Amino acid sequence: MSVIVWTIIVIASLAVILAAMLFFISKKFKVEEDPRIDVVEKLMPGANCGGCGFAGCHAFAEAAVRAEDLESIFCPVGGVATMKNVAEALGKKAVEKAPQVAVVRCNGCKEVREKTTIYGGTAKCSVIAALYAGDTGCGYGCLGCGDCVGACEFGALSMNAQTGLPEVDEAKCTSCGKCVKACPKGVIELRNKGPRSMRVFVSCINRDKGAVARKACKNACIGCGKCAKVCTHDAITVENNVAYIDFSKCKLCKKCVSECPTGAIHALNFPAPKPVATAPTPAASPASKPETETKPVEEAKQ
Amino acid sequence: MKKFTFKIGGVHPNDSKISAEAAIEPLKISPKIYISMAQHLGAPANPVVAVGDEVRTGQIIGEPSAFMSCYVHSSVTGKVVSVGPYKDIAGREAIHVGIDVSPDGDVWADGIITDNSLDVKFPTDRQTLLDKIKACGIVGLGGATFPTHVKLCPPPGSVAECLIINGAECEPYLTSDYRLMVERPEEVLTGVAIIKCILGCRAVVGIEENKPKAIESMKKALESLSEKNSEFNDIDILTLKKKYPQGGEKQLIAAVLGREVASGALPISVGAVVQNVGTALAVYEAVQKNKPLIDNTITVTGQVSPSQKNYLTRVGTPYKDIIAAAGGLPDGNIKVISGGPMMGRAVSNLDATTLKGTGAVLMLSEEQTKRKPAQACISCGRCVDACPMGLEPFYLLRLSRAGMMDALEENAVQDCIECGCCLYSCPSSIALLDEIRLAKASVMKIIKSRPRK
Amino acid sequence: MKKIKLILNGIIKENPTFVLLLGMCPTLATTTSAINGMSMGLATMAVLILSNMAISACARIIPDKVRIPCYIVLIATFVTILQLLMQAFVPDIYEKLGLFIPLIVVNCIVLGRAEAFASKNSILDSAFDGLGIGLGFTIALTLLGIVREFLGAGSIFGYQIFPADYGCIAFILAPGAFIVLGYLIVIFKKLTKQA
Amino acid sequence: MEYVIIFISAIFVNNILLSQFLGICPFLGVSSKKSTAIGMSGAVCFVITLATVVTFLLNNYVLAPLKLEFLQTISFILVIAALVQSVEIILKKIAPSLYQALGIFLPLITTNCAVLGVALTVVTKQFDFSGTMQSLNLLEATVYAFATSLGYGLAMIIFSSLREHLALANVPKAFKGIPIALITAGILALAFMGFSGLV
Amino acid sequence: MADVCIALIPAVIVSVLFYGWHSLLIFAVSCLSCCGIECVVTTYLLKKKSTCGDLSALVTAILLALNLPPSCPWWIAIIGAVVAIGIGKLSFGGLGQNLFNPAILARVFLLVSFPVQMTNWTSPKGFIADAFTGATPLGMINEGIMNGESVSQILSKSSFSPVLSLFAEVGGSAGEIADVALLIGFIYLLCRRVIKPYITLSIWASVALFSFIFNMINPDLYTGPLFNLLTGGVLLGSIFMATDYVTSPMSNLGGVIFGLGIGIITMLIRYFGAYPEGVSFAILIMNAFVPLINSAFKQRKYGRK
Amino acid sequence: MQSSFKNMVFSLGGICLVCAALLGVVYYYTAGPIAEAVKAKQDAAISAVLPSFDGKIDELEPNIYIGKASDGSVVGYAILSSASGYGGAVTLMTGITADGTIYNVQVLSHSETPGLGAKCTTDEGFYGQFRNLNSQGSILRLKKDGGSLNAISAATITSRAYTNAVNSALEIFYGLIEEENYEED
Ligand SMILES: Cc1cc2nc3c(=O)[nH]c(=O)nc-3n(C[C@H](O)[C@H](O)[C@H](O)COP(=O)(O)O)c2cc1C
Ligand SMILES: Cc1cc2nc3c(=O)[nH]c(=O)nc-3n(C[C@H](O)[C@H](O)[C@H](O)COP(=O)(O)O)c2cc1C
Ligand SMILES: Cc1cc2nc3c(=O)[nH]c(=O)nc-3n(C[C@H](O)[C@H](O)[C@H](O)COP(=O)(O)O)c2cc1C
Ligand SMILES: Cc1cc2nc3c(=O)[nH]c(=O)nc-3n(C[C@H](O)[C@H](O)[C@H](O)CO)c2cc1C
Ligand code: SF4
Ligand code: SF4
Ligand code: SF4
Ligand code: SF4
Ligand code: FES
Repeated sequence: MSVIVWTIIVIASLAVILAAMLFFISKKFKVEEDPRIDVVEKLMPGANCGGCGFAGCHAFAEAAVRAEDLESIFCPVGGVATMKNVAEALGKKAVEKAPQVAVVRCNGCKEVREKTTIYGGTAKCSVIAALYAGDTGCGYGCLGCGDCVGACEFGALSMNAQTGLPEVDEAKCTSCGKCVKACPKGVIELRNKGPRSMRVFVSCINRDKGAVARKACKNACIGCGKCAKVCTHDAITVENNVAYIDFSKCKLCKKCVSECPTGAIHALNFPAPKPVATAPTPAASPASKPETETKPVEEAKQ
Repeated sequence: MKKFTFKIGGVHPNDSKISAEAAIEPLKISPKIYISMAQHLGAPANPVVAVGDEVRTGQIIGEPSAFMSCYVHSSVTGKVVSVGPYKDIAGREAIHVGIDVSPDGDVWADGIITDNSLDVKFPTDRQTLLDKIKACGIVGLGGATFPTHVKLCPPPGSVAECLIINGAECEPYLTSDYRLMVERPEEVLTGVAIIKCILGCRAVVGIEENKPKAIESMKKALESLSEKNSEFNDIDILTLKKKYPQGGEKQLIAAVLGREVASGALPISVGAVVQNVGTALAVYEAVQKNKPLIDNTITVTGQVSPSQKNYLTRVGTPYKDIIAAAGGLPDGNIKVISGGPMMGRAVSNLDATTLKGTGAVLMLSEEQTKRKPAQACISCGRCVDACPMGLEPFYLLRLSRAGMMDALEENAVQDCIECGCCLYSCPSSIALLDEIRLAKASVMKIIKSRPRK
Repeated sequence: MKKIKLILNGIIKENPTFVLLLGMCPTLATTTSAINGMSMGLATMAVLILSNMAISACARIIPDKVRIPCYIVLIATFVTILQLLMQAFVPDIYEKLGLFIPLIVVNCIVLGRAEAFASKNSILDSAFDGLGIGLGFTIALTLLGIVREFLGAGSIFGYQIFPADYGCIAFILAPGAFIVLGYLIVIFKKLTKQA
Repeated sequence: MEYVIIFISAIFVNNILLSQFLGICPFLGVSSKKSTAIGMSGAVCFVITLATVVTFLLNNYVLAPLKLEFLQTISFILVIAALVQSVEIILKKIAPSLYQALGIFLPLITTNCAVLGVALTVVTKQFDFSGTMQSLNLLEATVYAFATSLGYGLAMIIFSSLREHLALANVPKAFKGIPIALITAGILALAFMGFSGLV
Repeated sequence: MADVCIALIPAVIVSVLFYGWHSLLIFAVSCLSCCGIECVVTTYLLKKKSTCGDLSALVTAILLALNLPPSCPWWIAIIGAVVAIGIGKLSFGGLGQNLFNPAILARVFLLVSFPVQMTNWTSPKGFIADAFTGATPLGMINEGIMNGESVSQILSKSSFSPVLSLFAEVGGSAGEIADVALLIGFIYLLCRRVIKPYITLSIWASVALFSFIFNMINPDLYTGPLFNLLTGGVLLGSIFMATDYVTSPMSNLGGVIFGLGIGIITMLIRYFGAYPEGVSFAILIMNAFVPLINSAFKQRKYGRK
Repeated sequence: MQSSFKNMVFSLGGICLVCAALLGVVYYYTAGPIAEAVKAKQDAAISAVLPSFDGKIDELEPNIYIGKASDGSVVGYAILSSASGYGGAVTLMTGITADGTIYNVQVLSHSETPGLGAKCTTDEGFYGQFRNLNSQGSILRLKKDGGSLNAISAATITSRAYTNAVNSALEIFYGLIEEENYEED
């Protein structure tokens, strides 16, 4: 029986001694800190495992308080629930935005845009863009090396081997904007997703004069202004020989789409009027739409 | 004889100076000329002519828009037909003045002396000289087209100890500087004396050992000139080892003075000013003949080129005209390069026109330019050994691919002189420079965006 | 249904070994054979369930400032009890697992679950959470043990598959622990589509 | 000679990370940068040595005489936790710069196998000194703990430099991060086996 | 890489001549499995273009085969190939990305895993000479010293002499038997400027110096410099394996430090360790130090301190 | 829950007390079984290394046990000894019959490498050599060390340790016999 007594005595005295020691030390050596750090630390699991990459929960809390957003830090022990609490405690919530999606504003697929030079250097859009305007007559469009594809962390972009243009998988795109930053040509834009994902936009940014642009690429916007005239909502402006549709004004009437002589205006995800006319899946690329497919390859090549 | 050279890195490409024996000949003036307003390092000039204006050869058509900017002169006589965007060799737009050349030949602007007689007596007033250089729109012809009048005014507090005239012409194929030194040594040397006079220091001319004729001709000219004229004392001709990039400013300073310019500092911080041979000639013409920088020597070369030429070319001549004069583009996929094979830029637009700093039109066949498919980097260290700046190109490449800007700066990517030695030496055919150049640009942007101190 | 979810969560989504990478020391050290790995996993699971339940019961009466010390005392108590029981009734296994039984005290999983789950949930849920996470841990350790034992000694749970002479001993030794775990994580990631 | 044996054994032959598997979580967690690895190693050195001395005394002068060895686990962990926290608080006050360099790693160390593991091993560890197995005395225990933590630092720093290299390498996607780090650690452990038999 | 293969040819020829068909079988199995794994894994698992063409897998294969004892069973070579190419190279991303020398890794892995097969030095029948049986010189020394014999006693019992080892008259793994063949390869690599001599020479220097000092202290316990340079894997390791670009430091000075480390660790293991031979462990250990060496000994940058 | 000095002391103290009490109780009840387990293991080892006997085991000195038949005659001596192997101590129980023949040897604990030294418990070819071996007072040696015993392949160090431990057991045995003889004289 004495074992039990001794056990209790040892443990209890140990606890008392240690607690007293800690108490006095913490009184004597108190350091002022951002009180929020304590708040956050309390929310943490306190496992101090270092699994998050920081030196323990306290360091994590400090980092969380300092960080501008909590995207890059994560506590594997506490998981999503803890992170949500932390975000709430710090008032660092993502601002609600209208859902957006990336669109590729170039429809100069291989058939309609002739190569004028041969490029043999590093296959990166950024490298090409630093060297020259590109290997086709169009100095504005997609360079086709897929820097954007590499930048997308969600696998939402892929290069269409046939067209040589990137395609956005709308289901996967989180509108993070990485591709927009990655594209040296500014081809990709984030646009409001629109009701049921329906969108109308000009898939070209070529600022050359109409004739020059047309010569370089059969699908180019030639800045003729027909679309702007037909638009009853004042959503289209033509500047620098290229049209732009303001997605906040566009009412998705699609009048402009048929008006464009080069098929540069794309309408996505509208219900099919005739079964053949639209692409089968919402994820289909602008380039594989009828507009470009109707251009016979022969004509483009000559 | 002592041969001067730099210590870190360097490579030995085959020099291929196949156009060396072609004497300089003036190129027939093209019927239509486009003169870029962005001829030089710094801010583009402002055009001061309008469509319809008649211009004379040597007349000012662009004025400096900032401290670091230059005058631009018409290189021909004719009528302005356009002022606006025109595509350069890379297909990018810049403001050009388009001139329809009059069929009646040159009518020179006032004050320009057009005879070719040698005149070695020059005024010694520093400001007068600088004003003339500025007014004639002289820029460095060694490649960077740095406004010469700016370079020749060292910032207060720094003193020039040595003017180094860069006659290395270390890039393979190029021969324009060589021809100048062989054909017009007295004029070049007078230019050197003028610059020397402005800086008030001694001067050396560094020439690579693979140009014995140029060394000899320069030495002979110097001897005869300095006998008559005290202005030509304190000029030395040095022989440099053949090693690329001997002509790189920092390498040349290391070779000649044994000093290294600290990262981010100017050559003047070690007392050096470097000027190209062609620049010296341009200075001579500006000071003695009042002739603005409207023409320069351009080498047309390459094994596939129909002929080997050194043309005296008016600024603003379309590339296609130069190539036509040399016999036209050979068959096949030909890569046209403006400049040398190591540092030159590909010409994707043959309608583009030459600039003041254009030194060569190089034609290479597909076999010569076809890059082998890049393989994995095997960390062999060849690029490290080759880099004349002592950088670690393979590491910069890795950092750049990982997007680690801080580490790139720590590893001095901003010191890269874009010489291409790394790319040349890599056994895995990795185009290191392509991505290093991008990384350098991003890092420079970050550095510039920082508030000063 | 919720209970099953809790358990599956521990096995797949928050698998302590393959996903959270916690409790690495016993994972690597005790998996020289399938049976050792499994014993270690079960021992940890026992502590996990008990401490989860105890902490869930006490959480409401423990002030914040002494939260962690109290939890540690509770956990250490359960570990010591386990230690004593194993010594008394399964001494062979206890000897094999050695130091790593007392080290359950500092296993991040135990304290982590106490904090992240048990302190905020009911006793029953906490028990199931402990069961799930414990099972995830046990399954991972057993798997690791199976692979190492198979590659290193040619047997699985002591049942000889191919002659031990052809086994790569390195897999039973320290290097094999790291390497096999590395590859298992790759496979786990592939299977659960996390990569 | 004993001390040489202890040192070589603890640093190379029986490296705490690569052959004893203690303190692996921070080994994987905070080794992606060399600077943090160095800070962590410094803190580990300090804590392991200090904690071992205290627990060694506690065991030999309190628990052993009372025949309460079964309380080792619980009493050691309490002592270590309190000790580390006190050190952290004190350091933060009196040497903020040192705290920034080492102190921030202290909480990581409390609940880490290495400290408790070494404390528990030391009280039972026997060494083969010239043919006979002997328990350690206080000084030897201290040296052992210190050498062990040096071994921790060595492995940690090498490993972090390798991981910095790997971060730039073109590792297959599924292997990126922890898996390839584990494989690297495995190869490192394999390499360290070459030291076996040195003592 | 082709140059390295060429440089290895003399060693391969000697080994085939001395160890006969079995040696040929080992070479064939090693080459087939290394290249096969490289192809299969890159194309089907990593879904990249096959990288077999760069010959690096072949170099690894030959070096692996040269590192195996002549009589080892053929399946050992397959396991070695899996470890070298699968674990050591492709897991890291293939050529150029690996931190550790694949062939050395495989050898060490096999040595630890199959100590019996990997230390069995009975040699199969060769084409030109009769097999030499028994242990390697290093093995004999290790054994003898344990039994309390002195170095000279042990050596006098066997017919070993350093000069002989130059011409393949002693037992050892396939690549260790003919020092001259290895030296020819070294000279070829130097002439073709494939490798620089710093690493190799500093290994030789440190091995020689270390063993010289210990040999002076107690010649009965510690073998001398010439013995240590010419036996075992020092030549093979220092010429072909320590010089692998991927896993050695960049700079010349770094290379010297790397070499010194290898030499010293090799000798420590030989004199005091459990294994009779330490070159492979030494190289593997120093491989781990390469990133540290690289960051400590960088090329001097222009215009910077 | 909000912390105050009082509730902190009470809760921490309370939990400590409860836990300590719990621990004490568990220890109290397991102390017996633990001691039994240790003893059982030892007895098992002793009976495994001695010819079967129906009497009891006497502990002569720590680590030296004598198995006696019911008639009191000595069946054999079981001697605990250890030597240092590759990974630490190798501890053996060696059973020796009265005439100095080794009846059997059992490894009680070792920390040798799995697959190498650890084979000393499984490699019949190795441990079998010691069964019914009578060294007649001479020291046992491995072949490598000039004796006649085969070592476990690639684990000489372990084999040597095993042999050395058996040797020390034999040494103790002969010491005992001598003493006895002396006493008898
Ligand atoms: C922003 C800037 C300012 C410079 N200022 C001076 C200067 O004041 N004096 C000078 O001699 N050179 C100056 N330089 C010239 C450079 O040192 C160098 O000579 C020029 O970039 C041409 O070098 P390169 O042809 O080797 O590329 C300046 C360069 C830059 C980019
Ligand atoms: C890699 C490299 C090589 C160069 N080679 C030469 C050369 O051969 N000749 C030359 O005149 N300038 C060369 N330059 C340009 C010089 O660095 C320097 O800018 C020029 O000599 C300055 O004179 P400038 O202002 O008159 O052009 C080279 C520059 C670099 C970066
Ligand atoms: C990781 C490792 C574990 C080892 N384990 C043992 C062991 O358990 N027992 C042993 O005697 N030797 C062990 N050794 C030593 C070697 O196997 C050594 O070669 C051997 O003791 C002597 O070789 P031999 O038995 O073939 O003469 C080990 C070596 C290493 C590297
Ligand atoms: C000089 C030289 C030495 C090499 N040595 C080895 C070697 O020892 N082991 C090996 O697996 N590969 C070797 N290689 C081939 C190649 O570099 C190796 O497979 C890479 O380590 C794989 O990434 C060598 C290559 C060269 C050029
Ligand atoms: S959209 Fe931009 S980044 Fe993407 S492939 Fe085209 S040019 Fe490159
Ligand atoms: S990078 Fe971002 S915005 Fe672009 S496609 Fe991918 S998820 Fe969408
Ligand atoms: S281009 Fe830049 S990195 Fe490459 S060798 Fe030249 S200076 Fe060095
Ligand atoms: S030269 Fe090429 S292969 Fe060699 S280190 Fe540099 S980039 Fe890598
Ligand atoms: S389990 Fe040992 S440190 Fe985490």
